[in-house]
Parts: sequence; structure tokens; C-alpha cells
Amino acid sequence: MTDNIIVTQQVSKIFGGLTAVNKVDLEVKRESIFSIIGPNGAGKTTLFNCISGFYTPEHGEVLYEGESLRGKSTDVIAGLGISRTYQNIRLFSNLTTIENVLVGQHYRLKENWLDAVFNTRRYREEEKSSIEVGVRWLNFVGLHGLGNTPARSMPYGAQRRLEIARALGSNPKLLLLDEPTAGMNPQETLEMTTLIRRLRDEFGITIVLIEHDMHVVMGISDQIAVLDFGQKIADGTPKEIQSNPRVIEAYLGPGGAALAKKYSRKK
Amino acid sequence: MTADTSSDLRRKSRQLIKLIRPLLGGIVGLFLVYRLYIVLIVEHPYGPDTWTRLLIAGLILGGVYSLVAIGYTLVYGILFMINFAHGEVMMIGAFSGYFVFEALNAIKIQDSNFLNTYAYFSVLIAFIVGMTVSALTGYFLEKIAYRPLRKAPRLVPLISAIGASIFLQNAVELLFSPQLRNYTNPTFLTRGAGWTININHSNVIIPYTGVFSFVLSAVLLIILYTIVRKTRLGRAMRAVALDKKTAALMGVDVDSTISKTFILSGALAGAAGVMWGIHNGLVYYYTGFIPGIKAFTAAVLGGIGNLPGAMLGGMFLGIVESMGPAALGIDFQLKDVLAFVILIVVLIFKPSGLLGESLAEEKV
Amino acid sequence: MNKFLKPVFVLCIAAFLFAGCAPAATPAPTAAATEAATAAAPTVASTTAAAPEAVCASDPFGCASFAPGTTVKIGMGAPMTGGNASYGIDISQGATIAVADAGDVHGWKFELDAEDDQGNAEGGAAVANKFASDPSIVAVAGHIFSGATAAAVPIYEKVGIPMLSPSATNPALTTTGSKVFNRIAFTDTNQGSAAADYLFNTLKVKNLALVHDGSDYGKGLADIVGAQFTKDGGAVVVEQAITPGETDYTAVLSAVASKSPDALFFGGYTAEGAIICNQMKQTGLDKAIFFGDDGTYGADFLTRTGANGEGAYASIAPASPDSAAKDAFNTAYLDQFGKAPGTLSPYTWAGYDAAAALASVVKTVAFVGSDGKLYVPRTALVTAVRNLKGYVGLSGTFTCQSNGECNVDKPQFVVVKSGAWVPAQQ
Amino acid sequence: MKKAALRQSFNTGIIFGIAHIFCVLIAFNAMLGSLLVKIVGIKSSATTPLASALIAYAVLLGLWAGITAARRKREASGKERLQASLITGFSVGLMAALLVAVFQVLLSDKINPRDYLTNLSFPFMRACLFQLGAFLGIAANFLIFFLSSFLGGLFVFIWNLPAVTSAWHKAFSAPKVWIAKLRGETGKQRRITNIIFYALLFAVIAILPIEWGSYWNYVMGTVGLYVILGLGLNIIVGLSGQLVLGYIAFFAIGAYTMALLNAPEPHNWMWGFWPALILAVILAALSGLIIGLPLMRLRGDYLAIVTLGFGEIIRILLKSDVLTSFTGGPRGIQDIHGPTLFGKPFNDIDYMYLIILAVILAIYIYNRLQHSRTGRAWLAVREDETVARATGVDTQRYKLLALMIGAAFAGLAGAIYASRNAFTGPDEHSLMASINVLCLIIVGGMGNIPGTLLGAFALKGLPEILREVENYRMLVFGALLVAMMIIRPEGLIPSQRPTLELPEDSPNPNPPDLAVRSEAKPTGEDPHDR
Repeated sequence: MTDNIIVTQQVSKIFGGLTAVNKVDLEVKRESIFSIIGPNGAGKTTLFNCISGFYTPEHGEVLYEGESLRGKSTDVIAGLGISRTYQNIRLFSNLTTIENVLVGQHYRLKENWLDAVFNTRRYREEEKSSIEVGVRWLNFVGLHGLGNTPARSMPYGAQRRLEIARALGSNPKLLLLDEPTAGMNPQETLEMTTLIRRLRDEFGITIVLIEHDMHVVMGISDQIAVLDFGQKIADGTPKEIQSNPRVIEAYLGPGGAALAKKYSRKK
Repeated sequence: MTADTSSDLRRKSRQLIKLIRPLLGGIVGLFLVYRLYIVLIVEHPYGPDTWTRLLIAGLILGGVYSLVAIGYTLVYGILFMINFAHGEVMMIGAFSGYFVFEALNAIKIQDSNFLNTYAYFSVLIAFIVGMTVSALTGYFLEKIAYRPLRKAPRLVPLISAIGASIFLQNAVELLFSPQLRNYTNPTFLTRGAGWTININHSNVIIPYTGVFSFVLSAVLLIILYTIVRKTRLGRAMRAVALDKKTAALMGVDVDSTISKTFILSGALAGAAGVMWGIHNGLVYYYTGFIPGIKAFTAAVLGGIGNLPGAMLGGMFLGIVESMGPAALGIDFQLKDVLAFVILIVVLIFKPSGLLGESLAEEKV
Repeated sequence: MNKFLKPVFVLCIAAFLFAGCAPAATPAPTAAATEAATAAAPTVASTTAAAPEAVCASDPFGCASFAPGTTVKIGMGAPMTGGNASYGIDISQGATIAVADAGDVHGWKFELDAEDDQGNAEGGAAVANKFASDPSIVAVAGHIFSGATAAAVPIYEKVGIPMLSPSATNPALTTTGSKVFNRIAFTDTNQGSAAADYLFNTLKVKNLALVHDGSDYGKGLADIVGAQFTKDGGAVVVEQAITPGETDYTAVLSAVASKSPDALFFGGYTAEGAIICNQMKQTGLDKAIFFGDDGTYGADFLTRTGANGEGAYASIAPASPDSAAKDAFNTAYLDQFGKAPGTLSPYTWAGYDAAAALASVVKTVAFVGSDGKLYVPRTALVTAVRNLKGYVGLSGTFTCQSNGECNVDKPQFVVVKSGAWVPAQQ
Repeated sequence: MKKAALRQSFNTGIIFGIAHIFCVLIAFNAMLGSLLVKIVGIKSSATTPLASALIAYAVLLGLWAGITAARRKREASGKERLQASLITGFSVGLMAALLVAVFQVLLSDKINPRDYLTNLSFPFMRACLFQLGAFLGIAANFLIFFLSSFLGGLFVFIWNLPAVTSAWHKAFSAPKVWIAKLRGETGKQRRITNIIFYALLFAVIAILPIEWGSYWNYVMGTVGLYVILGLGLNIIVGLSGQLVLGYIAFFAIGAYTMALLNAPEPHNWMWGFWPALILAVILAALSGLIIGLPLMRLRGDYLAIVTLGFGEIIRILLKSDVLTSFTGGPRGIQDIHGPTLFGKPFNDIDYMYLIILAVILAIYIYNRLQHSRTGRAWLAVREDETVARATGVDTQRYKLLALMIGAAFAGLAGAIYASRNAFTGPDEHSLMASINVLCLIIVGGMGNIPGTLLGAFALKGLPEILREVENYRMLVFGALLVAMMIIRPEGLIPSQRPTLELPEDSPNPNPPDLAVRSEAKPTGEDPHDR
């Protein structure tokens, strides 16, 4: 049992000519919050897709709890305890919020269609318990009493939170958040960051998130990796990253370092 | 049972599924090859003359299929809906052509009649009228039955199309009676007549009507292709196909583009209908149904939404239907079975048709 | 919701049992039981009760009774919509004229009730049930397609409505020992074997190609021909089936041609027959004889084939091809429906005959009761139809056998000479 | 009156005029008219339509035109409405007059168009002129349409008088309130009323088959079978979102299993009804599995066409010469022996109850599944397959399951169908049948039970009711289908998700502790466990 929950070794993903992810090594500590940052098109989401099994990388391995995920299909990987959210929200929009969370719990439950038909004890118990769990998760992400509203008819921020609740449904050990605070106002952003922290502190869920909002990233991350043109150009603690010239260059272009210094001195 | 054993089972079942697809495809493929070997090498029951005849029949059929299939593909490419009434549009075209010929045949000129004195001209008229009427049908079909359903769930327009198809069929039946009409061709297109070539001591006839319709369909397909690839309308169509909202923002009039698409596909169906009538010489209210289904199959076979795909699919289907049963030595009654089996096998290995969709929906 | 389904479930089982027992309790024979259960026709029930006539009381199916001013209905189940509509419409039109010609029975007029059965079993059974529960239907001229007929027969059996089908040729129909089903359709067995003999002996055909349209009619005929022909000593070199409704059979014909047969027997109807006859020339079958059946006979074949049709054979029932009655009918049909009979289907005359024959039989059994109503005893009618003898119609002379075959004469063969059907040399 | 509005109402008239011409050319006017006068009690002769009938039809169409024209704009003054109806009436009348004028020409020149337009016999054309001769006939046509359209306008005008509308609203809203009261406010009362409602409903269902005679037993039996089919297809299309066009193939498999096992021809294995029924269901499910396995990768319309192909393959094979010896070929299989009840064979009433039972079973299963983990997994697959897989749903497995269960439903329906008709043949199972079932579920409202019931009745019951309109029924049916889709794209009864009973929200949202999750694990062995 290593203390790294997920490790990527030299992972590369190539679309036609372009190499979206190029020999990326990551080591994510158990129960840590790990941020992946980088300019648009740096291959962050592609990396997520490689981890959660949408893509199989051309080269390299993704090790989860020390064992390779190669050849495992997406749902199995989800079953192993990796769940994720999406950059552009993808809920089951015609289902109610509670149903979304129940689908999230799918893998965890045992009941099959015959149970349902014969209304067995297992069916009744699982329905009851799963609904309880679902409601608690909804409350946890702050969607009190919205259980029976259709997902599509909810405000943007609420949909993001619902997506997280759905992801939590399967009691994940690792949670991949793709831009959780995108398009949120400062207030919502703050709530989201506290939420993420609580996830780690109260349930010991390891969190890997893609984020553009530097305040959020610097605020909550233990570890940060920076991708640029599919390559990892740096990783380390927020401090190291902030002072890493390559990163600043990647973000602000050549000669950005000086600006950054000025900026940090002001702060 | 514990979770991991069950997940083991699931992995096994998944492997099974993974394995079964190529297995099934392989079996069918092997069978086809085996039959081919038996028939062509061992028995070889048919001489070259027969093969030529079969090929000719296949090409002609394929030409018509392609034309109709293009109609499906055009509409599908833009609206992602199966225009089920397309076959009926073709049938209406065939009927208009029939009426034109009847009318011209009735006009007396000295000892002959208009149809035969100005044969080429009358054929031209027939095609113009047929294509116009079909185009109009397509236009109004879209305006009445499909446009109100732009925003509706995907299956709703399909049902509307089915309703329209039933309606059109019965309307034509009630108007013109269920009688089977036979085309009166001008003499230079007499059915059955044609160039004769002698292949191992038996005359193989290449019918004029067949050559005519084949050439015509080829020409029309080329014209259409240039329209879609080169012209402004074509660009608009492709834009709408890719993304209606954006296209509209870019100043493309989506509605009119869609209407024009329907007009185009209708016109093609009309031409196909008239050709069908001239070559096979028989039209009635049910004429459109079978070619419609076949053409739809052809469109999917080639990769629906993909113009060259539709052409290829049409040709392929036509040839399979005419030569396939002979080549595999099975009953001609089973040609449709053969066609569909091949379709299934193709789709097993290339899930989006021979040439693939040109406008695939978003994947991951 | 699902909370309530369970009690409902139980309730329904209870209902089912209760209902299941109900008919079982009544000691009456099945037919009567159904009669009672279907509550068919309060009128029937009332007449059987109220009618003074012993006949109706003794008749297990009772009588159909008609108050003055009502009409005696003859039903017809036919495909009026869908791909085979032309047959249904044509035959029912023929029957309409027949009913009009039939005049009246003791002052009651006849009426044709033609219903759409779409030619399939589902529709056939639907129409049959409709007729069965309509007390004013005394007999059914139909059904048209064998599928619909097969599904309809058992239903008429239960209520004692006699059938006389103009065109359901499926041999199996008369082998199930049905009392009500009869047909004036030309029996495949005789036609087929006769055609085979004619091909072999008279036309001196040695190698025969069989092509049929995959319908029960066409295939049945082709099989019989094939069997008889081989028994005669000829060789069936190739047997192929086509897909009906298409218009290009050159491929299959080319395959047939490669076996170079002397003649091609086609089992099927005019539409496909004409196309095949046309396309034989261009597919290397120009030397082979086209030999059709009674389904391909008719004026329409000539117009469709034109010059290609020369020398094509067909077999018909030995009717006087053009009698005065037939001419009268033809003119009547033409000016009422605007088409020459035989254009929509070859069975126009058969349709007329079926309805007319039934009407004539009804006349023999119907009687006016003391209460001024017209009574038609059903069982009597069933037996009377089965005993039909020497009825001269437009499409033949009909005498029903014990199994319900009413048209078993040897067929007569006709050939196209200079654009007209003429009797072929025997 | 504004020019645009004027043109608009004129065009409305033209459209109705075209509709009118079409109706006349297919002699729909005669049929509809004779129906109308039949209601009044005038019997019309079969051959030539009565003038009265045609007038009735004309008035109806005119009224409709006038009403449509007048109702075009929401906020329009009464005057405008009347004007609109007048103008529309004028243009419709014009078209009608032109048509009959043409008829008059044909009549006077003795030109017979029947070879092409089969309905235009001389007597018919004279009837269209109301037997009034040239001038009067044309004038009459114009006037009837003009006046009746104006009448329609007047009707709308009166309708929109504030007094009338308010009165109507009062009258209309009253029963709603009343029903609401009856259903009761609290959940408990509702439940009770529901129970009573269902009890009544099923009491009626239990009585009806004995009451309404063999014909309606048959028709409603067919409807019932199509309900089962609809539910089955709903599992596939409505829940798991796979478009399957060859669904009737599974029906065919069920029917043929029953037929082959219980008919003297061609095999004379006499298994008896119940074993055959069970085998039919199993075989259908298996065939679903077999066709499904290789095709689970296919999306939307590709699956549609492939399954369509599958359906056609089954049908053609059933009637082909190759299998004739086994399946009876094109002749189909007749004289199928049905089940017996206390030693006597089933009659139509017994079958009706059997079907009712089967329907209730189907509804029950469907309902259980719909609200279970399985059902939710299906819905997830329908909504977004990729995400569903990423949330741990084995999508291929569930798509297959849906296909199998749906196929099993079809097998059940098919077996009962074949046994009830005592006959089945290959042409029963044509493409149109599959399409009918698809229409059924979409017309009714996809993915919900009441919708399916309603749809089945609409699709199978309606044509029987439409028998009145004879040869026009398929025409009317097609038109209705289009109209229905345009008016209610979501189907007659749009389906919405159930409201689950959720435990009360605790004031301080405490996270789910592990204890709850361990409870979720089932205790003891379960035979159904995978």
C-alpha cells in the first residue's frame, strides 16, 4: 500500500498528429488536494480522461493504488473508487436531483432487476438506504429539499454541486474535479472551496482538480502540477509554483517574471 | 457473493461481449467466402453472359438507389431525422412523369403524336415536371410536417414522417385508384430494347432505358456534389448540418437552407421516380415504399450524412441484390436477407458505415 | 402507484377466476355458449325466444330475422388499404353489382357490407368478429386473402355464418374439415397438375423453370406444377421465387436463363407476371414460353405486355369467356366504377359470383314468419351453401364438394395471339 | 383593415380551398357528408351522394375555415374577426366555384377524366353541382362556403364577447375545483380516493368482457396485446433510449413458437399452451440477447436500421422456400390449439381475461423496473451514455438487459396473439407492424404507462372506430398522426419523473457516516445476486 493513491508514469495521449499529453508523471498523495493548472489546451482534461478511462494512453501507465488501469473500462474504474465531474456540466438532465445521486450510487448497490420485480427485502432496504444516503449527500453539498426538482431546471451553481454529489454517490477514494468553480461568483467560489476542503478533511477523499482561479488553487492545494502544451513543466507546493519562472512564463509569456514579482510584492 | 467476485464475473461477461462481435462477423464472413468458393470455383453454374446481365441489372438498380439514398442523406445530415416519406416523394415524381407522358401521347401531330415526334423534348419535360412536383412535395412536407417539430425530441419528427408517408400513399391511391399504371415510353426508349453484345453465343442486351437512367443518375449525383461542395448554398447547408445555432449567428438563414435541402432531395427523388417509371414501366401508389427502405439502408451502409457514402452504398446494395444471390448460390428470394446481413456485418466492424459519418455527433 | 397495483392484481385474479367459471357453469355446447356469452344480437336471442317457427327453435344457431324495411346483409372481408388494396376494392366492387342484381327475397333487399381486413390475419379476425356480432349478416363472400381467411374461419364456425371465398386459394383451408368455409376460387391442385400435363404433353416442354412470387397462392401452384411435371417425366431445371411488389426482375430471370429452360411457369398475379413476361426477352429467355395461371389472365396482362406478351399462356376456369351476362356485368362495372373489370385484379368476376351465389342460396332458405318478419335459419343456410350445385356464374360453373371446394373443373388454357386471349389447342 | 391581415386571411381561404379540392377529388366530401346526414337520420344511397350530404360537408368546412381565419390573431377586435372570416369565406368560395365550374365544362363537353381521377364520374360531378345545373350550381357552391365561413366568424365573434368568455371560464373551472376536492387535500385522502378509483376501474374491466360481445373483445384484446408490446418497446426505446425498428421480429418469434408447438401442421408436436407460452418468452428474450450482443456499440439510427433489417430477415426467412418445411412458408400455420379451461377450450371472453392478466403483469413489471436501480441505470444510459459509464453503470450490460426484457414482453404478446387467432403467417410481422408499435409509444407519450395505454388504444382502437370512414381510414390515420405530433410533440401524456418520498432534511446537514453505508450492504445470501 503506497502512500500515493494515483501515479501516472510517462503518460502520453496522441490525437492524429498532435500530442495532447506528453510523457506526464504525476504522484498524488493520499488524502491530499492536488491541482493541475495550465493554459487552455494544455491537455489537462485529456489527462483526466486518461485517468478515468475514456482514453487509453498510447504510452505510459496510470497506477491506481499501485495497480495499472490499462484495459479497465470506465465503469470498472469508477467502481474502483475514482469518480469525476465535467468541465461542461453533464447531468442526467431529465432526472430529478435525487435520482442523479442514486445513479451515482449505482456501482455500490447490489440489487438487480429481479429484486425489483419481486420486491425482495434487499430491494426495499437498498432503496431506503440509498435514498437516505443520497439525501444526506444533497444536504452536504447544500441542496436542501431540492430532491425532487428536475436537474435541468436548477441554477448553474447548484448543477455544479449536484454533479459533485453524484460523484460522491459511489463513495470514491479519488475525486477528479474539472474546473469546479468555473463561472461562479466569488461567494459561490468560496462555498465551493470550503466544500472541497471538507470533502478531504471529513471523508479523507483525495481530490485532483483542474482550476483556473489562482486564488482557489493557491488557497487549497497541497500539491500543484503545471501543464503546458501537454508537458509537465513544474510541480510542487503552491509556494514553489508561484516562484517558478517557467510557470510564470507559460502564463504571462516571456518577461512575465518581473511583473509577477511586482505583483507578489504588492501582495 | 462478494463484490470483487461479481466484478470478476462482469469482467468475464465484458470479455465475452468483446469477443462475440468479431466472432460473429468472422463466421458470416467465412460463410460468404466459402459459398463464393463453392459457386465460383467448384460449381460455376453461370457463364460470363449471365454475370454481365446480372452486373447490368445491378448497376441500373444501384443508380436509382443512390439517387434516392442521397435524398435521405441530405435530410439526415441536416436535421438528424429519417425522412420516412422520401419514398413517397419519389412515387409522386413517378406519377407526374406518367401523366406527362400520357398527356403528350394524347396530343396528335399528323400521323404520329407529340411524344414520338419530339421524343427527347418530351422526356425532358417529363423530368422537369416530375422533379418540380417532387421538389414541391418535399418543400411542403417539410413546411407542414417537420418544421413545427424542430425543437421536439428526436423520434417525434420520425413519427410525423411516418404519418406523412401513410397519408401520401393513401392520398395517391384514392386520387388515381389503386390501379397499376404502365408508362408509355417514347419509341427511342422502348423497354427491353437495347444494344446487343454477344457473349459466349448468347445475346446480352444492354437496355437503352437502363443506360439512360444510369448515366442520368451519375450526372445528377455529380451536379449535386458540386452544389454541396462548391456553391454558397452548399456551404450554408454544411454549416447548418454542423451547428444550427452558430450558423444562424453567422447569418445563415437556417429555415430557408433546410427548405432548399428538402427541395433538392425532393427533386432528386422525382428524377429517380421518373427513371424508375421509364425503366420498369410500372407505377402505383405503393411504388415508393420498397425503394425507400432500400435507399435508406444504402444511405446507412455508406455512412448516413455522407454524400459519397450514399452513392457508394446505393451502388453496392444494387450490385449485391442482383449479383449476390447468384454468387453465393442462394435463392433470389433471400436477396434482401443477404443485403441486410451484409449491412449488419459492415456495421459490426465499421459502426458508422463504410465511409463513416461526415458529421459525427460528439463522442466523449 | 405500485402500492395500489398489488390489491388491483389480486382483484383481477379474482375477476378472472369468476369469469372463467361463469361460462364453464353453463352446460350448453360451446357454440351456443359463445353465442350467449358474446351477447351477440339481442335480436337473435329475442327471435329464438319469440319466433313461433319450429325451424328457428330447432336450429342450433337460430335464425337471422329481418323486420320489414331492413336489408339482408352479405358481408365481405377484403383488403381496402395497404399494398393489396386493389384486390379488395375490385372484388368488393364486383360484389356490389352482384348484390344490386340479386333483386330481393320476399321483398327484402340485399346489401353488401364490405369491411377492410388488410389481407392479414389480424384484420381478418377483426372483421370476422364484427360480422359475427352483427345479427343482420347472413353470409360472407370472402375473405380475399388466405391469411385473413384462415384466421376468420374458426370465428364464423362458432356462429354459423357460411363463407364463399372468391380468391382464397390456400389448399390447407379446405382440409381442416370446416363446415362453413367454401370457395369458388379455382383450386390449385387441379389447375397445377393440368397445367403441368399440358406443358409436358401438348407443348412438348422438357426443361421447365418454376418462378413464383412467394405468396401462398403462387408458391402452392408452382409446387404442384413442379411435382406433376417431374412425375410426367419432365425436368424442373430451376425454381426461383421473386419478391412481389418490385418492378425489376432481370437479375433473377438472368439466373433462370442460364439454365436455358424451354418454358417458364409463373405462379403469381398479373402485376409481376407482366413484368416478367416483358423482361424475359432482354434476359436471354427469348426462346422460352411464358406460362401463367388464372392470376395472370386478364385484359390487363395484354395492355402491360403488348408485343412481348405474344404467345404467353394462362389457365382459366372453363367459363363461357364472354356470355351475355358477362357483357352486361362488364358494362355495368365500367360505368359505375370507371374501369374495365379485371384491371384492378383478375378476380372481379369471381367477386361477383361469390356474392351472387350466396344471394341465390339465401333466397332458397329464407322464409317470412307469421309475424311478418323475414327469417334466415343459419344452419340451413350453411348446409345449403355447401350443397350448391351447378351454379353458372361469370367465372365458371360451381358445384361444391363435401370439403367446400366449389370450382374443381379441369382448367382451360388460353394463349395470346395478336394481342388477344384465344383458347389454346388442346 | 390592414393589408397584411387581409392577405393573410385570403391565403387561409386559399389553403382551405386546396384542402376542399383535394377532398372532392378523393370523394372525401361525399363520405363525410353522408356520415353527417346519417347522424341526422337521412340514409344516403351507395352510388351517388345526396346533395344534402355534400351541403352538410361544405357547411362544416366553411365553418372551420371561418373559425380559423377569425381566431388567427389573439387580440383582434370583433370587427376584424368578422372581416377576416368574410374574406376567407370569399376565397374558399371562389376556389370551390372554380372547381365546380371545371366540372361543368367537363360535363358539357362529355370529357370523362375517370381513367386518371377515378372518382370523377358524371353523376358525382353533377352531385357536386347539387344537381342544379351550371349557373345555379356554381353560385350555390360559392354561397354555401361564403356564408358558412361568415357564420364561423360570427361564432368566434360571439365567443370572444367578454361576457361569454367569462361565463365559460366559470363553467370550465368549476369541475376542476370539484375534482380536486374529491381527490382530497392530504396524501392519505388521495390514497383512499385512488384505491376507490382503481377498484372501480378494475371492477369495470372485470365486467366488460362478458358484456360487450366478441367483436369488442377482439378489438380490445388486440389493444391489450399492443399495450404489452408498447411497454416492451418502451423499456428499449423509452427507458434505455435505443431506437429499435424491427421490434415485431420478437413478436413473430413468440407467435411462431406458440404456433409450431401447438398446431397439427407442419410438425404436430402438441406441447400445450402453457409450456409453449413460457418457451416463447424465453426464446424471444434469447433472440434479443443474440441480436443485441454484437450491436451494442451502434448508436441511434444505425441500431434502428440494423434492427429493421433483423425484422425483415426474420419475416423473409419465415416465408422463404428454404424454411417452408419447418415454418409452413407463406401459408403460415393455422388451426393452432388454444389452452383449455376446465376441459373446454378458451372462448373470446377467457382470452380477454388472459390478456387483461398479461397486461397487468406487464404493467406491474414495467412499473417495478422503472423505479428501481435498473430503471435509473437505463435512464442514465438514455440521457448520456458516456457519463453513465463513468458513474459506474455497465452500459452494454444494461442495454442488453433492456433489449432482452423488451423482447420477452414481445414474445409473450406474440404467443397469446397466435393462440387467440389460431393462425399466424409471415405477413403478420411486416415492417409496418413494428412501426405501429413505435408510433404507439410516441403518440401516447414515451416512457410512461398511461401514455402507452392511451397510445395503444389510439393506434389499434382508432382504426377500428374509423371503420365508418371505410377506405379513407388510413388516410385519416396518417393525417391524425402528423397532426398529433405537431399539436403534442411530447405525446398525449408527457411523462415526468416520480416524486420520491424523501426523509426530512435535518437542520444541521451532517455527513453520511460509514454506519449508514455498511447498512446498505444486504445481509444473507440472495439467489438473484450476480
